[in-house]
Amino acid sequence: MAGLELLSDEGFRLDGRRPSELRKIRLRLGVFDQADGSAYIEQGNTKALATVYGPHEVLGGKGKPLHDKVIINCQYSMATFSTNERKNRPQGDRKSTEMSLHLQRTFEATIQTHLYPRSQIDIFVQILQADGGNYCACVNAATLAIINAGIPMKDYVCACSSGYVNNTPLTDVSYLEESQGGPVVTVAMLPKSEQIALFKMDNRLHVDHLEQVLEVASKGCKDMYAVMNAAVKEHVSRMAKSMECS
Amino acid sequence: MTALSNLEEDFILKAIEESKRLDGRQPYDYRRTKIEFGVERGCCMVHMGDTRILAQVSCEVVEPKENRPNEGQLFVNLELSPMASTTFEAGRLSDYGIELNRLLERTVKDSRAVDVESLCIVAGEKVWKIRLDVHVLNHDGNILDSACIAALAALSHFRRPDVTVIGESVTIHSPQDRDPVPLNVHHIPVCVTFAFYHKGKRLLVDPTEKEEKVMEGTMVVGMNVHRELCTMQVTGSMLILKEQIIRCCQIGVVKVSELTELIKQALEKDKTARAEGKKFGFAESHPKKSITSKVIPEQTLDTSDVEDEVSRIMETAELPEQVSSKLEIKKPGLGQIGDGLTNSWLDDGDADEAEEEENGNSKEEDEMEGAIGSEDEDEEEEEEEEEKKMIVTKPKAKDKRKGKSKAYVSDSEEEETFTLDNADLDVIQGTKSQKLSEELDLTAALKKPSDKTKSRGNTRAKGGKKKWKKEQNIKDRP
Amino acid sequence: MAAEFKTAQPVEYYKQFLKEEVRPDGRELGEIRSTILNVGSISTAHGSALVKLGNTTVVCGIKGEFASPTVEEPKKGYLVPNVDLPPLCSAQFKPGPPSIQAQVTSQLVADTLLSSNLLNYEDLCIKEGNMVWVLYCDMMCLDYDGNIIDACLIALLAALRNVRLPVVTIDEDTGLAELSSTEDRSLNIVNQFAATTFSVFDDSILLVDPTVEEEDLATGLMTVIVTQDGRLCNIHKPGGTPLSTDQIQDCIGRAQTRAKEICSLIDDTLDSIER
Amino acid sequence: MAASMDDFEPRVVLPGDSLMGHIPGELHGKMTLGPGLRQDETKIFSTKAGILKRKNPHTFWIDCHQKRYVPAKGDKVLGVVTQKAGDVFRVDIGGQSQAILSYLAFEGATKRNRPNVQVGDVVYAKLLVANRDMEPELVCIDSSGRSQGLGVVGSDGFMFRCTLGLVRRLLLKDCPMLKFLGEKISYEIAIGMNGRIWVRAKSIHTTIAVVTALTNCEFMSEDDMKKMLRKLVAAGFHDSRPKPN
Amino acid sequence: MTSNPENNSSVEIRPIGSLQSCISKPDGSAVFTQGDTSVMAAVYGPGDVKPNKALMDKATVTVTYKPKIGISGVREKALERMIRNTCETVLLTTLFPRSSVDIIVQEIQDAGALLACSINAACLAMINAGIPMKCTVAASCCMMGKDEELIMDPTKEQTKDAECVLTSAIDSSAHSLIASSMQGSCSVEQYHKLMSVCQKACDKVFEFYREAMERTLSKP
Repeated sequence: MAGLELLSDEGFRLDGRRPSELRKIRLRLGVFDQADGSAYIEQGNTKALATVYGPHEVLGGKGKPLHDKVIINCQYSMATFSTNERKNRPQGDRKSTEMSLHLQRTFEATIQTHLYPRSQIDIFVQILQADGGNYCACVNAATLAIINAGIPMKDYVCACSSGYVNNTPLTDVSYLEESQGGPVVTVAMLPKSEQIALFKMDNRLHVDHLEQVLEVASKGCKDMYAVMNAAVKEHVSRMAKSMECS
Repeated sequence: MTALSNLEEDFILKAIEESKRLDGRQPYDYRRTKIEFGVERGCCMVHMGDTRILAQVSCEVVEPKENRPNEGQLFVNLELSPMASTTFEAGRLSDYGIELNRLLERTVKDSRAVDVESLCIVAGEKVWKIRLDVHVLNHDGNILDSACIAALAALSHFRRPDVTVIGESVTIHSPQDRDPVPLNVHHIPVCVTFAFYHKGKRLLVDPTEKEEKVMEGTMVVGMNVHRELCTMQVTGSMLILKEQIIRCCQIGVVKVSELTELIKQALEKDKTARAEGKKFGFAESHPKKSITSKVIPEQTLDTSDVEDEVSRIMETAELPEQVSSKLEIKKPGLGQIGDGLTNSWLDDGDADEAEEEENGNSKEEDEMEGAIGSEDEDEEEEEEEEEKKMIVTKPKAKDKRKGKSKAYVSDSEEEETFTLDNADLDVIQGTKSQKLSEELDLTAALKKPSDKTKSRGNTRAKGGKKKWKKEQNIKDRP
Repeated sequence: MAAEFKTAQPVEYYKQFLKEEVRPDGRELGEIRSTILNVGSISTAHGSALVKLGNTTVVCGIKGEFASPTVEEPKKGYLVPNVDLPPLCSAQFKPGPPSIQAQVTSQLVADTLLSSNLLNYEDLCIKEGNMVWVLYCDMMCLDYDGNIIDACLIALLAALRNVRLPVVTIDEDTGLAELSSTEDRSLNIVNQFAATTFSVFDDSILLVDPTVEEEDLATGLMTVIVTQDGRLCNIHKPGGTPLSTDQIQDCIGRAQTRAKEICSLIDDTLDSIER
Repeated sequence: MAASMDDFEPRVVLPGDSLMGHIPGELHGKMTLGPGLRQDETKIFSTKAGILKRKNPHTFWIDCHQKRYVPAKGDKVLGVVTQKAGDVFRVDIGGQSQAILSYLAFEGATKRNRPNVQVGDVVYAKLLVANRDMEPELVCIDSSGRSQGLGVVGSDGFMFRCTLGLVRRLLLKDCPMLKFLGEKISYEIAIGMNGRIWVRAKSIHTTIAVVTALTNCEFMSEDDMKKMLRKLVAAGFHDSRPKPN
Repeated sequence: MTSNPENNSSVEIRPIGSLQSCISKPDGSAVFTQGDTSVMAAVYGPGDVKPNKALMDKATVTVTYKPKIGISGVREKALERMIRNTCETVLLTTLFPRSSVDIIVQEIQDAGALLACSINAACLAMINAGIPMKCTVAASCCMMGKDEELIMDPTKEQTKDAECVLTSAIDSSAHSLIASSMQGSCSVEQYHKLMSVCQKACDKVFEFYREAMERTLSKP
């Protein structure tokens, strides 16, 4: 455990946050013109960019068109400069492929896939700077990008991670907290219905503490939702305004 | 190919709604699970219903990674063998394969089930690399749970060679020398897979392949007997609630303790069998009663007539003929035997270099420019005549062709061989025949060998040829 | 007409010839194409040889490098054979990773080296447990017209005989190896061998030294590898038409004759440059 | 002829066995060779491991436990519709390639009145064309245009796969298995020569029981089968009102 | 630990065992054991073939050999080709044009004579799958030690000090040689001796096939 005190006696974390506090979030919708939808998010030092293309006709070798729903194609990549040591392969290694798969599953469950049979939606997510909670940042960015693209979803999908240190659950863990070997729970959730689209946990956690940690993560998701929703509303009203003006 | 029909799908779903399964199990029951060990250490086979997994642990000494100089390495590899299902391709990992690999890696490696620090031999220089190969031999659903059992059982069963370090010298003891040592397995994480149906209302433990095909999604709970969660994951395009996750964990606790007990018992059984010197290994665990199995004990072969047989063969066999083909050294570092068939490579020049070579060598000269006199040409024509005579056995007469005949064309009606004439004679540039280690001329060797040597040499490369003709019966079926 | 017949009915075409005990290229059934050997043609390699067997052309270059020996055999150096069938030698080989045939041939060459006791690997030792020679033997096919195995082995053997390794001294103080620029030594080849490949046509007729066409039509292939003194080194038959013991004995006989020829070819060719 | 019947005993043969010794000499040249037998010039060889059997003095074949189906003309098979392509359905019947089934090969189907068949439906059909060089072709009607029980199999019930040997045994006249099962449980069954069996009983529970019983009897003798069935029935897998089948 | 408890006298072969239909998915499967050496083989086919691999006049036969440790390399490719050609020789591939027969061979345990065991396992799996064959094939391994003594079906330990190890595959109809592979060297006479012992051992395997099939088919 390298002897790092993740939680001070006063109950503060290394970066000065309280256990249940999210990192500072900055986000923007519609950052690119090229894509059908795009969004950029910063959660603390984790920075992610998502772009959405589609729905369009099925292209490339990614399987045959499905007769009853849309194909969702996700690609997760990490910029070579996003980590401390240079990353040789931005994508295609086992971990990135796993991440792409998870993203795909998450959005298959939340996008109204039956509306676009025989077509395809591409979601590309790029991590520019990695500081923990990569998956969460990706999901949040992708959700915003999908909203920006105007693709109907069941609800927002918000993701948040949580950890567990000294009998205290922590919200939105950073890289430093992740790498100390403690448990990390990641949840992607539809905040209104509290349905979980993706859930994963790594490292060891006693089963009795699970509920507590899960609770904190879902609280984090809801907080995330509030922030995202506000941003979307602001974006939409700005759009509406500009339309009125024109 | 293996797609389920609508009625199968409907039936399975309806059965699940009534809490019934095709094989008569209850929703939370595992199939019959059997763990066997091979004769080798670290080799384990798991049967879970019809799903079959083989795991093998091996080790080697490697240099540690730079950022972890005092830790050994654990490499986990799960192979979806094409044996298990036609949908699995050899050599390439599908998305499904990567997902399973990562889940297994997360359960076995990231949960620190094996103590990697104890695998260090000399910090920064030599550490053990433990390799875990898991092969899926038959796919009837729930690969992950069975792979996880096989992996952990194999790791616990494995013994690595003992090592002593004195100063800088590292001695790896052979198994005869010193008993191999087991790995330090801290805890045994086991995966339990739940399949969800009917919008998450129904769940099944240990789904079969058919059940997997109709499910909405799975939840994997990796846990050890101390009720510590090691990995958890919900996948599939479905939505579930927090309560369901908690419920799965509770069921998982029970299942994990059952499975862990099973692994421990199997290890114990193997241990006592080895200690008591009884037979162990897969061959012993074949179900002997089954009519599909058959065992014949050691047999003795009667080899009394082998000698006779050998001497018969040796006697009837004709003695190999003496070396009869002509060997020729054309110039230093360039030799040739046989002249049966020339090659058409680089034959545009058709340099009769042997000719030149011979002339050249005898005259001991550096340059051989245009040294071919008319005498040679006459000789050549004679040879061609001779050659014709020699090949009368061939079905069709050879058709002489003037000029360059390129890649050997031949057909059944009109066979063309290519012969030499004036135009074919070319001159190669002078070759410096020098002492040792000189650089020899590649181009010379690549040139077409002489056709002419045929007649000049005493015998042709016909070693053992006559017999070949005689003894082969040539079929001519329509 | 004939060319069409050959393209449309290659088997029938061959049958017509073989009925007359001659092959379409004019050879008799047991006849081997002419073999040309040229050694030492590549001066950048420590040893090299070029072999032409009819049209099949293989060049073998051997480069020595330093390596640390294995823990089990601290005194032994090693040979690393590799057969390369690049796209330039035939249209049947595509660019990219080595074809299956190249891999299989490499493996056969490696096995043959192992089982023939061709040289004493301890000769390759520089400093016990620390440094040995590893000889990379790369055989590259330049023109592929069948019977690659025979050609590769001749090239390999001749190249090995041609190897001259600089004498190495190890500096006592620095522990560094120094290459002598004047002194060199050759390898002590104990045991020479040669391969003879047979193809079976139409489950009945044995042909020696098949061309690529004959290989394609063959219902079976067999390679007999024999040492100079007539001992068998390998009978490699990767499936195909079953052969009786008598047929095999015939092949062995033919291979023994061939091995003597090849060995004297190599001897004489090497002698010729060592005058 | 009758005399030569006598000394024939069904026996186990392996691929490559010459059958000259087991087939009476006078029959040579005028017999029918069934699956698993091959003639090479004058000799007859087996090509599969199985039991050499004979029906009327002229017909010989080999019975074996095979899983993979090789389409044969006239076989009734159960297939799954995998694709609608133009005027045909593609149907997976477990052979090396998919079979084709025309829209018009259903009872009462016309160009206007297309049959209601969806991808994923199970059809019970008869092989009209089956040879090694052509795609197998199915029909769901007989030569007079009647369905004769062929067509789309209803949406309930269950279809499972088994070996071809089991199918052949079940299709024997007076198959003891089906008969015995029928005495205790009432069920519907459709048996495809391609190793697929569709079963429907009154409830899901009993359907599962029938499926289990049928799959288990692959390697069982008749007595074992009866024992197993009794156990099954004792375990409560029977209808309250047994009906004659 | 790995030293083998079995002690072969020169002309004894280790116990042979088999289990057919050992896995449910493939069309045919078998485990073949010779002493502690154990190989599992599975056959799919005749089945669907990729259009680019289809042959117009016969079935495409592929063999995948899976080593137990690590991924397959050059050695495995050589083994694959050997097994493939051997199987193709005995299969009646012309009966199934434009189809594929896929054979997968998995090493379960290597205690000597691995290639022979692999070929036997593949053959038994093909028999089990009921794919039409010209005849069956059996392989055996025989070695000659330092002082010319013959050891049949040697263990891994024994092959370490072998002068020559011969593996040969024989067909059941003409008892001719289908495949052969050799390590080490021997004289021609010694070769024939090895070969003829191998043939005898193969006969035992053929007998074994028959007995195993008789047993499997004993309950019709």
